[in-house]
Amino acid sequence: MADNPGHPIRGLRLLLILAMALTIAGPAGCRRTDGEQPVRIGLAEPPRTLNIWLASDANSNKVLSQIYQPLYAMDPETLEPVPWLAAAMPRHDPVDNTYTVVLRPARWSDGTPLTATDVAFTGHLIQSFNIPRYAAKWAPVAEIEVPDPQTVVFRLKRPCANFIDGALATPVVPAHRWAAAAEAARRSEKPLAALLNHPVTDPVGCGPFMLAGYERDTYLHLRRNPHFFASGHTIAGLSLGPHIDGLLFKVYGTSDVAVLALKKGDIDMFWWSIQPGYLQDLERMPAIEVIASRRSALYFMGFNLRRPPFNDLALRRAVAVLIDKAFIVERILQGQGAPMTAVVPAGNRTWHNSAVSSPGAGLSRPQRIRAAHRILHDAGYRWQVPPVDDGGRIQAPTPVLLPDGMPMDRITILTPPADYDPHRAMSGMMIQEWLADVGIPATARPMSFSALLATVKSRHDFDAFILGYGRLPLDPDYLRTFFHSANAGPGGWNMSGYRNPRFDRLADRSQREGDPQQRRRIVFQMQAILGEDLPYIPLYTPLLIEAVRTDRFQGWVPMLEGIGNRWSFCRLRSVRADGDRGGA
Amino acid sequence: MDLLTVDNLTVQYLSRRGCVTAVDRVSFALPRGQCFGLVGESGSGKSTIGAALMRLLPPNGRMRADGIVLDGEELTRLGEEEMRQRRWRKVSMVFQAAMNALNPVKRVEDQVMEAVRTHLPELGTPEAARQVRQWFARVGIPDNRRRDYPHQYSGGMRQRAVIAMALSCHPALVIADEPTTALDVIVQDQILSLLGSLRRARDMSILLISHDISVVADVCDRIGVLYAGRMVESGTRREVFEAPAHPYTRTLLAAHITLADRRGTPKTVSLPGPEEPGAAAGCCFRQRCPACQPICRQSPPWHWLSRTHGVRCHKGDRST
Amino acid sequence: MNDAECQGPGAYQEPSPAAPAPSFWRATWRNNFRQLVANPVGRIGVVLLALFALMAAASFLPPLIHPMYHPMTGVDPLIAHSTGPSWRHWLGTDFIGRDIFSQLLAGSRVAFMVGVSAALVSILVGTAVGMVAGYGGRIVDSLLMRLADIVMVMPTLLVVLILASLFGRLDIWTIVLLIALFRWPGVARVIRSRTLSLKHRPFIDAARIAGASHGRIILRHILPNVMPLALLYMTFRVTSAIIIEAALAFLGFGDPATVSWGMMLQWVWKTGHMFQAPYWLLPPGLCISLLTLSFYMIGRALEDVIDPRLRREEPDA
Amino acid sequence: MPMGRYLLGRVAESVLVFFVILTVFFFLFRLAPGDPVSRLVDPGMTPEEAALLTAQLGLDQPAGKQYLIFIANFFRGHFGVSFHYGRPVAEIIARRLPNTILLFTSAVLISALAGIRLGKIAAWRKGGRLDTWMTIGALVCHTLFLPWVALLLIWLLSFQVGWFPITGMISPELWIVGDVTWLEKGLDILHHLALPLMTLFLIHFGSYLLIMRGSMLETLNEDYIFTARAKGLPERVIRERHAAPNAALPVVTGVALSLAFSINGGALTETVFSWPGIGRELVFAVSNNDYPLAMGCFLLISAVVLAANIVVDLLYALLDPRIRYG
Amino acid sequence: MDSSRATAIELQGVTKSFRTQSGRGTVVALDAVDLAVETGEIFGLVGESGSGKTTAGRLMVRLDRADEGVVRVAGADLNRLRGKGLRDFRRKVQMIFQDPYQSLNPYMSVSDTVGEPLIIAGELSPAERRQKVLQMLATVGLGPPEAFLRRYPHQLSGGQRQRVAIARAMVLDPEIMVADEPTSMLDASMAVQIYQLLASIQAGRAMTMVFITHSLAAAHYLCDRIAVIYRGVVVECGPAETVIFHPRHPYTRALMDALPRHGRPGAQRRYGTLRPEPRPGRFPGGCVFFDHCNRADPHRCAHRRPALRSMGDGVSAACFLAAPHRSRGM
Repeated sequence: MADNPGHPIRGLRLLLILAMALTIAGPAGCRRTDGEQPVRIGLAEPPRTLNIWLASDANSNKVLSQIYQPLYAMDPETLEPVPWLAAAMPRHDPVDNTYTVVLRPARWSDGTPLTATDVAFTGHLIQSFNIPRYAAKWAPVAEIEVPDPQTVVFRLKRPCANFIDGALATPVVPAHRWAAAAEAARRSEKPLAALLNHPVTDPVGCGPFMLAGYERDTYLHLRRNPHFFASGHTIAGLSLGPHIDGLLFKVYGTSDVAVLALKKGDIDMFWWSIQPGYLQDLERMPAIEVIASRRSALYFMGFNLRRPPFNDLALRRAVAVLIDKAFIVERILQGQGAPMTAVVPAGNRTWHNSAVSSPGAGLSRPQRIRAAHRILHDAGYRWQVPPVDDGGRIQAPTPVLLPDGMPMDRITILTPPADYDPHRAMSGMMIQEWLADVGIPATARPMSFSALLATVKSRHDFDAFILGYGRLPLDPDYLRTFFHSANAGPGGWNMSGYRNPRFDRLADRSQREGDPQQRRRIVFQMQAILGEDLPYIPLYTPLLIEAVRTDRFQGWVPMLEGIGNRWSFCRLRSVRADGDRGGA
Repeated sequence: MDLLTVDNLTVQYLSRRGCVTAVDRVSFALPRGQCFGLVGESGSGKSTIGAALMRLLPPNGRMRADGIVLDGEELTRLGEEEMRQRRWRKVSMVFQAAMNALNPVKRVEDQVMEAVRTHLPELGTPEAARQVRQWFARVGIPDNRRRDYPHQYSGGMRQRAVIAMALSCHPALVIADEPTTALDVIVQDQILSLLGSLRRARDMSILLISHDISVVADVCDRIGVLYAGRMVESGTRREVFEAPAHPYTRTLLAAHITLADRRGTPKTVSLPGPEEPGAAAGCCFRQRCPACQPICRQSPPWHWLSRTHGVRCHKGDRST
Repeated sequence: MNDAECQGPGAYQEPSPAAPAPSFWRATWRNNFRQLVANPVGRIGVVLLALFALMAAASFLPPLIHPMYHPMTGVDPLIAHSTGPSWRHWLGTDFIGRDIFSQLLAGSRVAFMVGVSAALVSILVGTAVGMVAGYGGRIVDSLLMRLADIVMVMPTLLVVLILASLFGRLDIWTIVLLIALFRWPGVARVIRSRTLSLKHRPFIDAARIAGASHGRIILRHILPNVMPLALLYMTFRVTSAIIIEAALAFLGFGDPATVSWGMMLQWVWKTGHMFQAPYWLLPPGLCISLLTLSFYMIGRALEDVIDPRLRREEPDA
Repeated sequence: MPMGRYLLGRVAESVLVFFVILTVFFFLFRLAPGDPVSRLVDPGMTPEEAALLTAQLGLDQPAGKQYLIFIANFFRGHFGVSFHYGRPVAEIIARRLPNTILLFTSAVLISALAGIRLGKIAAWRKGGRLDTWMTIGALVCHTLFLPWVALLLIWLLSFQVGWFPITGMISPELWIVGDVTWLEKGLDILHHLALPLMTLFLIHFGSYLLIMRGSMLETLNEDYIFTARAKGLPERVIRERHAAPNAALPVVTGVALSLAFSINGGALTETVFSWPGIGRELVFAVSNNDYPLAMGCFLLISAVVLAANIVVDLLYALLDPRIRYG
Repeated sequence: MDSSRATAIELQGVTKSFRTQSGRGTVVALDAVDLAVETGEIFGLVGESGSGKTTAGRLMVRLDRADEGVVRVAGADLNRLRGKGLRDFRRKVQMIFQDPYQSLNPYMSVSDTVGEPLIIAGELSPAERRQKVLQMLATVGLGPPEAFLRRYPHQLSGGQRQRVAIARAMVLDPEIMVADEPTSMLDASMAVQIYQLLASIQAGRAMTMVFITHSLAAAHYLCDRIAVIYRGVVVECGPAETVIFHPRHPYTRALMDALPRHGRPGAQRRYGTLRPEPRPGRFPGGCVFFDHCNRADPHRCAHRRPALRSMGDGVSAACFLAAPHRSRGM
């Protein structure tokens, strides 16, 4: 059975040749072009759509916010609205409750001029189709008038404290591009669905960039918009460009791969929060700068106040004392965040009430157990073997008995699944263990996100849950949304079923209060009430860690919610071609 | 002049439990043009002899022989490649399970053709094809069935095809290993007469291996009886059938039922005797032998009873 | 050439009537095990498996030594980030200061648990369905086999993924059950074809003639004959169950309350330690490969022991 | 003719199986707890808006009616609209499908060819050192944990050595330039293909090797191989012409049967390598609760597996005369 | 033969066909077969492989059911048998199979195998059962029986296995026994022993026995009467001695011609009824032997199928050309 000994290798040789051929093919792929030098940005997922009305996801917004522009934008420093498409702050007439906005001279990226009609069209479109996420903001608007092509007048039905932050921060779309689509959608069976699903391949906006190419769902290329209205202007104290050729968005399926790409220099920025594990390594690299930004985010544990056992404030307090926010931040978030005290995040400097504090802050584990024991004991909870013995020593308790003497049923803490957010899933696990220290029988149970929402929001069949809002608006109107008793019904955002008439009154006032100072006082008061009643225990606000390469482009503008903002892209400059390209 | 002489052929199989001797010092000679029958029950090592002559033992088989001379050539000294060239050209085989002896995914004619093209390359394709066609005609396979696949043939036709294949390179010796075992009586009769007539026409020698003594009796000139890997008796057909010298041969003959037998007629068949381990030493048949004696604990020598008739038994000289 | 011929005289040893035959099953088992370890592939497999079994058994120890060695909740009070191997933590700690070695040990326990129980369930279902389909024939057969087809064309991992995302609450036993429920058709097919061939074997006819009921035939006559095959398939199913669970956990659809190797990898991955902490990344991945390898090797070797002519299973995972 | 009828029967059967899967999954998606629009909902959205959206997506209808609508649309070639992308599912799949086909076919082909070739040799030298090492090597490859290996390969070959691009399917830097030839684009895709291909190859080829080896060993025990030896055919002829074709038959079936499993691996590979294919889309759709898209991808995969099984039946008949003329 | 003896097995117009393996066609295994086996005799069913003889045997023990016709065994109509009737029938009729390597469950010990019918019948206590099993083992010549109880088939030789199979069949003392080629897998010396064992068992219990074989010699050795079956049709039937030494049907004659002459070539006369080449074409309506028959009349035999006719001497044959009068050959 002798055989040619070289034989088995022959099959491998073929493969080897193939492999080599593919390697050699490399240089073609790596060929750098001298022409355009876009800023290459890594995305974790492909943008969902180019249709602005469907674009509720972060990635579409990252792209579309460079194209469609609002009347007012947020100042990176003060976080106050500054005129953007508008020439100045609106003229408010409190008597007939109108706002008058004058537009800057601006052109759409196809060259046609932006007029007041476009703004009115956008408003009408939102109102007539009830476009989600925008319709509520535009609800107070009774009438939109266009006295001349550069002026828009909004007549409101009632006073509205956040009109500028809400409706006037809506991106404006060109009427000449959308009229036909809107008309077609209106005639269809399901107008809203038709509008949302209207395919947009060539979005026309008046932002700093415009779409140049969108291939195979692996990249998206934006080129500088020659008609950009703010080129050479100074807004919010920043002189604007853009000084770069364009933006090239590349999609990386997993963040570790994207980080590798960043390290290798395949991208200039990874527009996604970077896991703390990478930081040490990235910070060592000279060409990479790590930027940590605060976020307007709320991660919290919520209770079901509609039923026992969490309808008892004492129990909620005890839980709040037991939860070691510092542990969560330091261990689970690995230090990339801050423990949260009030419901409004600390990063929201205007509205955050720093006087609200966490129960049990700074306590050690035994101290927490003792404190929780005391609270529970005072409220009538009993144990056969208490967590703290008479001598004050900690011991393993028996399950807690309710004040009526009945043993406590096992409670469930619902969390999102680990694939969605490992931090929250793991926090749930830890809280489960902490509650066990005082004999509260809790189980953390991850649940698919939609099932979780359906349970806590519609069916109200739960004990406690851990959720979070990664991108809260700056305007604190959400306090009313989350805790007003009117929203406690099925499907409403008051998932805890929190009912406090005093809070309701304050919330209603805050919505109408036109005086910022006055409104601030009300909002602070609301936060204090929530800190007492604890329908939610705010857990933490994570930091947003972003990393950019500094060897090709510089000039990132830090801001709440990270450096990926319109100011950054209007101010970035190429490092090498700084001089000659700057003026172009 | 004998076409084939086998001298003290021993075959052993290595297995995990040790070494098993399948064929133990077997010698015989096959005159040119004759048919030699090897008879034995299952386990007697008869098929192993066939495979050993082709030098196609399984990987764990080891053979040893003082000499295997085929057509004047010592086979044991040939290298692997030389032996490969001798196979089929000098010695070919007709197999027991014709069903599986043909490759199911190749046309029958191609399989015969393959043998011819390998061993008679000088013929050229058209001539080889012509000869193959002739062979099909000779074994009685209709022309339109040549291009069929094996599974489309009946058992008899497959055996005919295998015979055509075995003879296609004009070998001097054909080893027929149980060629009719799976076949019905009528087909068996046809195949045996076909083999016989082709042998006479081509002056071939046949080594017929069978467990069925009546098949061997029909076809063979000489017969060798195997038991437990040893040749216990050999001689011409007449000698073996009419004057069996070894008790095993007699048992074998007696056990064979013929039309002469009836339920009433007593058939003396030896039952297995007391089982005794360590049977390797001494006469291999001793435990079943009706006439076992103390001397049988020693290995019996080979007695020649006539020029052609020999027996391996202590009583060999007296039993005639 | 038939087997009997190859064996030659002396291969068949008449057992001595005086000595009682040793227990058939024990003798078979011992003999098979010897054959198994005689094969180099089988030997490596057995050694590896023994190693992992040892790890699984040892997984109960670390939490007893110190609470910080609890694989899920024990954190080193002094360490709040991932660190490399040290005397205190042989394989280092993960991002919140848990001991990776204890996690690895616990992971091997989970892997055994998942693999063996999922395989057991799928083999039970598969064998039952296969035997009933093969023996029942006609409509029963068609129905069961169409069902098997339906389940078979679905990629298990993706189906479980979909179900996990739909229903969310997947604890480890649900995962085990799901894996088992989608991995039986292959077994059922093989057992069915084996049953079909057995069904026409005369000993089944003999049992029918003896008056045996269908239940008796299936349980007493067919089952013992398909058992070795089922056992063999179990080793393959163990590997696929382990791999699917690991992949599921890796993608974040596992049971977060269970420390499995896939979950460990997911922690490495999701916390951004993929390429920073080889002491954390390599062990679980290697363990997944080696444990499945050991089962696979044993299966391969068993295949030769049980019946070399068995149709080989399509390797999967 | 009987072959044709048989084929027709198989197709009918597969269509039936397909519709059972479709129905089961349709209702599974509808029965699942949770509201599919919840992902589309953010705090800025009022309950009224959410209800409107639900109605616009057709999710307010009873499940039975939705099913009928779905089936009716299905026959008209509408497979629903993705919640996430807002585009017809068919359009999205049609865009991803070629990528998956490219990756998958090349991976299966290359690994099958290599596996068959090496398996043949391993079996031929059964028991030898080459065989032992090849078998162990194949087993090791086969049991590697795919995502783990994929990431290690990226780290090693793309990041450290730099032979291959990190992930993705194309280099956008190249494609946004106007004057790039098709050849360059093709090479660019091939260059990106190399690493995922290598991963899939590692995982698959071992299994093909093992199947082929087993099948070949079985074949080598057949009587006709003994016949071929007795015929004095050269060993190479015996191996290549007699043993290998027969042994390759079960491998073909093995490939089809393992297709469903390979797709598991394919999805993982596509996910890790950001390869814009069906598998990644499915995983993505699943984690985004994009039911129509997940369902579309899943049905497509089921259909492919079913079709592959039929193709294999045909292929088998083509290769094995016992079936062709049986 | 004494015509007054009761009929133990009766087949009337029995037809049975099977699907081919590929499932695309059917093969007729038995075609309108009439047979009668008398109580207490050994009846031989002789035929080539595929002739339908095994099918006939399986119908008699109700392993299969006839497509058409009546099978009556031990007074029961097998087509209508179910429930208790079937259970009773199972006790009365047993079968011995061809291949002892296949007919014993490899995972059951000898005592389990032999004792299983007793367990199913459910009459004896375990101790009695053991006694009965031991007794049966002794009867079939497996001694000492205790030594075999705990053995498994792979520890037995072929002859021993067949004895175990016979013991299992005999353990319920059946009235009727069907033996399907019980020796075809055994060496000749074993075969004779099995024949003798069967003959002695039959004689001792006055059992009816159907002996299925492909060997005329074995049939002649063991049987009182035989039927020759060819392609699913009984071509000749009668006392063994007469059928074998004075065959009427051309097929039976061809069989006789083909018998090995055991070292005496030309010792027996050849009938020469077999055509060297089969007739081309298909003759579905004609005599089953027509295409191979050297004597056939192309007009009659090709289109009509001859029925079994009495030829005298208790023999009947299905041939137009067979002559009843000249009973001593052609």
